[in-house]
Amino acid sequence: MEIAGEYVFHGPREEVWDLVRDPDVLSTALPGAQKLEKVSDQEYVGDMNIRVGPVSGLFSGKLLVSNEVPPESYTLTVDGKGGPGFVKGTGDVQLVDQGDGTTLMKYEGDMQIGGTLASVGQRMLDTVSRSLIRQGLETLDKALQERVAARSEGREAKVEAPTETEFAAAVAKDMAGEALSSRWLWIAVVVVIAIVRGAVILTSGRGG
Amino acid sequence: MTKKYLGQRITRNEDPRMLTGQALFVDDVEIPGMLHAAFLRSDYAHARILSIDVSAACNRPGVVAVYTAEDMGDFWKPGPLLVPAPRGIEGAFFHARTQIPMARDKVRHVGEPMAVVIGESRYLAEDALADIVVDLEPLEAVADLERALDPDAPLVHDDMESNLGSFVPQRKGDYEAAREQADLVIQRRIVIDRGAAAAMENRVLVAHWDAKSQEMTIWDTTQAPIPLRNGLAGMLGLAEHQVRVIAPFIGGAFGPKIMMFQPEEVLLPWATMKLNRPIKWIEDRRENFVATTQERGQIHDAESALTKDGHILGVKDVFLHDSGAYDPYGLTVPLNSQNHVMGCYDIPSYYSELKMVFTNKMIVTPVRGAGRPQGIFVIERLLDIAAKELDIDRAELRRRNNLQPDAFPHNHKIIDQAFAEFVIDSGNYPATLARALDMIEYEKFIKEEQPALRAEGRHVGIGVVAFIETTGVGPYEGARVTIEASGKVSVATGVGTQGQGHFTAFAQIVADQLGVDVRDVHVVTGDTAHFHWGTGTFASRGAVVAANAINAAAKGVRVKVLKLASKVLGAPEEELELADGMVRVADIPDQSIGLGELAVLANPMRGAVEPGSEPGLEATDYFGPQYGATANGTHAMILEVDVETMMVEIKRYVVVEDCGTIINPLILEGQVHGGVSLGIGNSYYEQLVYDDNGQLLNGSFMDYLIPRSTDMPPRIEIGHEVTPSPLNPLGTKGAGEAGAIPVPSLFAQAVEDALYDYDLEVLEMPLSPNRLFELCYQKGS
Amino acid sequence: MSNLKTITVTVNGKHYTRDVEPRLLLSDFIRHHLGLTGTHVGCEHGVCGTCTVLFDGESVRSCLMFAVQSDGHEVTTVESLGDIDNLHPLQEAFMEAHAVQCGFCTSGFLMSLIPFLEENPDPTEEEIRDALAGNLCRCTGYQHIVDAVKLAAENMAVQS
Amino acid sequence: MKPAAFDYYAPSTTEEALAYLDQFGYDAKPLAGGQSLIPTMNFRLAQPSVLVDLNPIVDLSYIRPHEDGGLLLGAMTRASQVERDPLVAERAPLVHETMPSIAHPQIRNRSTMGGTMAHADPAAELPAVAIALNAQFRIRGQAGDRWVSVDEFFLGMFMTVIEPSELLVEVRLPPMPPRSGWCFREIARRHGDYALVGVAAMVTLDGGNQCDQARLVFLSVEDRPVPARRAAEMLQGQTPTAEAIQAAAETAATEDIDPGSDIHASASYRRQLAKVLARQALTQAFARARGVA
Repeated sequence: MEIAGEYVFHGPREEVWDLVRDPDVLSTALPGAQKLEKVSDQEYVGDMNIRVGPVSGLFSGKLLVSNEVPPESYTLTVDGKGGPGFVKGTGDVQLVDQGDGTTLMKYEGDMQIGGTLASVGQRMLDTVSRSLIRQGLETLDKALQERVAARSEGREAKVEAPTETEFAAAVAKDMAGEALSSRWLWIAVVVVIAIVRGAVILTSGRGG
Repeated sequence: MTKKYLGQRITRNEDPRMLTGQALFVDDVEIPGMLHAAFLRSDYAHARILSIDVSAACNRPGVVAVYTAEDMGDFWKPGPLLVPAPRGIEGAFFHARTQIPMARDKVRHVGEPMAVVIGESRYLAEDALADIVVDLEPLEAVADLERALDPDAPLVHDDMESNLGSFVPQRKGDYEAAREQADLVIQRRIVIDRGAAAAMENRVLVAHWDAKSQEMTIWDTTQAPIPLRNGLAGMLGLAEHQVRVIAPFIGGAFGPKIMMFQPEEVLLPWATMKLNRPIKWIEDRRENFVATTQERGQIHDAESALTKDGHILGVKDVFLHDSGAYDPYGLTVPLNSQNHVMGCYDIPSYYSELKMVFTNKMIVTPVRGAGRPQGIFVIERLLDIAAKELDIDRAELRRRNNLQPDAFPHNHKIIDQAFAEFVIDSGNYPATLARALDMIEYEKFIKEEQPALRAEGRHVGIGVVAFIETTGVGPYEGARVTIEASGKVSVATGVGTQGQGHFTAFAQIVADQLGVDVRDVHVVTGDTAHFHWGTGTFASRGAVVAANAINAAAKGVRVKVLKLASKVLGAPEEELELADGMVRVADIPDQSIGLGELAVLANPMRGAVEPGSEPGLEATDYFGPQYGATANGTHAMILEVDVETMMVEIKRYVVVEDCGTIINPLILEGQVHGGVSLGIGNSYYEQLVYDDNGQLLNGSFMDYLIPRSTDMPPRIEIGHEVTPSPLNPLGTKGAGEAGAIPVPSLFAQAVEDALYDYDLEVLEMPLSPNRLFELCYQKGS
Repeated sequence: MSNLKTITVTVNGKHYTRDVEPRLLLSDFIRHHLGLTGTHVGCEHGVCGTCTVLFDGESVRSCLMFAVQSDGHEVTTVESLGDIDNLHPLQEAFMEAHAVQCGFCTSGFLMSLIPFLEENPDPTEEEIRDALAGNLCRCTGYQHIVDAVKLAAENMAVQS
Repeated sequence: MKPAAFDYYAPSTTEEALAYLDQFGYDAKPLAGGQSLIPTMNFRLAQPSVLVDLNPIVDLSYIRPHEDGGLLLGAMTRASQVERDPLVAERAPLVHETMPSIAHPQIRNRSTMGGTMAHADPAAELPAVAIALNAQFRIRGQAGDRWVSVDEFFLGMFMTVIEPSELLVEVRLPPMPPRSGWCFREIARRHGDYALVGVAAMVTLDGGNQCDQARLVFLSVEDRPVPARRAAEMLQGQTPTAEAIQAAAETAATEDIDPGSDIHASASYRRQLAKVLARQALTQAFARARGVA
């Protein structure tokens, strides 16, 4: 599965760089991430209890950062495994300073999904991954803006995990004004989560 | 012999049990103390196994044992090559790489077993699967047939130089010369994708080793109980008579259940001996999609050379056949494809190259049709394209090339799946074609109805496609027929039954031979305790090979009956007749004796059985055909495409089939209906979608679409032609797979005809509305 | 097994009290705990209809219910219809029309059709096909099943 | 395919159910019809540690007329009850028309009104219909009830505004204005399958036979049911001619939705289907509003 696109972050490039390399931010911004530890500067390991509606599963994953050119670009390799299957992928991420205080992120990656996830989750894979990429990244952009605001106000940034419903609600609200045809940014961790979450869908019957 | 039952629409003997829930299926077997197995299967299509840690799983309450390949010791070995490669074809080769009981060093397809948990319930065993820790090193997988032959492609089998598992060139005449002479040469690439057999019953197995009696009983959803018994006995170091394999009622099979030894079939008998407790394994539907064999994937580069008046001078076909990760079933499927390309036509020259390719996907073995639909698709598509190019009516083009009724036996002069020259025994192809055209009112449709519909803006198309089916191959089947003291007759044969109505069709044959009521004939199939010799139910052979063996055995009993009755009744044999369960002197109805009474006399409690004779009214006989009988038929359909949505509706469906002598038209029609429904699935609904990494993307009934009642034509109208086969006394030919074979080519032709204004050429199967949309609106994508 | 719940359920008019794990599927309960093996299981994800039974008189997929949910309710399976020597008219019609091949999906069809025919004693062919659409059959291509339902409707109308 | 173990509670009142949900939080799932949840559990993709079975709560199963001419549907009302109910046929004919498209009778006999909404499958029919009908949802927590408009209810794939400690207890369908028309259409690979695309349409004409209001909602195109807002705006105040309908359908398919691709349908095929279905549904709905269909 190929994933590619771009997105504008509302903050300077260095801030975006710091944000996407900060496991604390990532784990709080993404509900279900139980831990995300920095093993080294290039490697993170984490457990995530992924939940999409009734669907849930415990995944452990590894994230490797390589080809780093701060704050311009890096390559991410992810490897996640859990009861429902596995996700494996590599992506190249590029951050472009747009000169107006925003940062353009371009991303391009290829993702392999296997196991039950792949074999019974196809009906919604595309939809869910897009939807969850959107939700996860909107939240990250918020965290970014909070950091920027906190800095200008000379206070500590508050990074608080929203509840899953708040998370979704906030995203949905933000979404209302957005042009529907635009594509959303991508960070590998988020995509792993998004896809893992997205892929776990099936159902034959109807109604809960 | 009177023909009271043969050819009649006899309702089935087995139905009351099935309809009331009293028929025994394997999962109905309950044995006290029985354990349940669950398999840990690979999520990866290709990966090296670094380690498997089962300790946590072993410690889970309710888990009795967890086994991996390591635990199997010397018992671990690759399965047998079920069908060897044909010999004597110049330039041909075949590399046997058969499936293994559990992956040891590496996994080669998603679903390959890596460990088995045996627990007190299936629920608990599945819980424990999550406790097993497998360390795998993922390898690049190869799923695409052409990619698999790239020099740098990853190797499915490390010990091979490439993924090319087999190469079989066959030639008849001189195609290149024919091509030189031709007015028209058509070249196309044709792609056919995979589908599933998807019997409603998944595979199920119960293995029970009784240490005290030293007997192994295995209930198995197999199409081949006797070979399974023989093989397992050898592997387990037991005498064949210590192993009993029972294939009770089977909930549909359609090919994959002939495969042996499936990994589970090897593991359960082994484990029951180790644990000394009965074990059941029920394949679930998700497993069925990744762990039961599949079929159909091929890519053909085909061409035909024709004269301008539409006579085929020659055909060339170079094709890749997807074998999946192993090739236990040899070349049966691709050889069938190679054979059926010549179909029912007189083709003077033919050159074909079969290349069997290993991929990191589930193993391919026959599925209802077994390579034939692909071969027929190739030739029928080439003919359709030629008809357009030459502006000759499709039906007329077929008529011009048909083998004629006086052409038989016709030798196609290549080697067939039974490794003999492919000889067609009999047939009347122009007759089935003409009848089908007549039934669907072809001329009227083309000349009157279709132009009117097109004028209304509707897209309604017609298709007519002819086909052959090689059936009833050897080596042999056997049967024992016994008249019991009750006057009822019991029949035992080795083939298994998966819904074909054997309990009735076989009973009809015996009832006619012995003059008894068809309901008084009790047939046992698929139990090795009842009959020792045989091969199995495959290749549309039950009604040919087994039925003729049964007929022969029943005749043997008839001879004994007449001999004894002649003595008892004091009348010459030629004056005796068998009817209503009695033997009577033809002119004197009072002078008679019941068969039961006669059976008692034949098995006396005192006195002596005459030297040179046997006790009882019983006979065992066998039948092995000289070569396979070839059935044929023509299908025709009218369908409408909604060009806005690309949804297709089949309006009419006509089948004219010729399977030789008909034993029971009711059952035959049922077989045809079922075959057609699978064919419709193969044409428009069913496709196993794999991604480039060998992951199956639609492994459930939600996404793998089997036709429902509302997807079938309103009625399948059936006409019969009867050209009895000269190869067996009953004159039968097989009919089990026929219904499925021509449907994809028929569907393609009718869709093209319906979409006449879209300049569409269908060179692939299956289609879908989405694919039709792409073909019509997004050309080139 | 821990966590057992005691349930009392009426199956084919007979009362059963059993201890079951909450996760036990109704289909497994019927087949393996009660031994009523006429109900078959084909997919366990609610598509094939093979496991159809009546729950308080209405057709349901028994693989999409838990046995605990049947506590205090009434379940009807194929075994409640006719027996071998005395088939229900619907079963008789299935035999007459050759609507059975391997017989695996058959119970599910019968149990879907019983309430259907009660509600629609004189169905059209189209209504019949719609009613059959929730059950998969791989053998028959459905045509003989459609014929059987028509025949059953006729015969049942004559009898009533 | 057997589900993982869970604890099971079968409360007979909503209060009791809410207490369990509050106690177990995200670990608990309410079990309504179970026709989506149980297959997910059978695949072990859902492994809730607690199930709170709502089926014994008989108080939640009802279809009642509302004094304003609309309807109140209890969350545990089965789809098959809705399908057969004459009051639904009269007051919410769009719902009545939709019901046979939902899976198969065996599923509808278990599936519930509330379960379908709360599960929020973007391919489900009734959520789209609820938007077309401007439904309202009564959500109950231990602190009391709150009403949520359908426009705010669905958040994404399987996501709604219902908190884990809350239950959807009632769906209110407002009355249909006079001179209204309705239509539900979907295209599925096979009868009863999830639709490749579906659409629910509700339109109202004014005294001059012009479109007073149109609601057109797609299912199976994104992560939630999607109202075609631009198309609706285009129709408002217009005479619903074939041309106007065609233009609205094209706008709906190209601008109002952003469909995804899967193994059954590409995004562009979905747009094509959306266009065709929108045209058909609007045509039929306007005809009904005029009383000619």
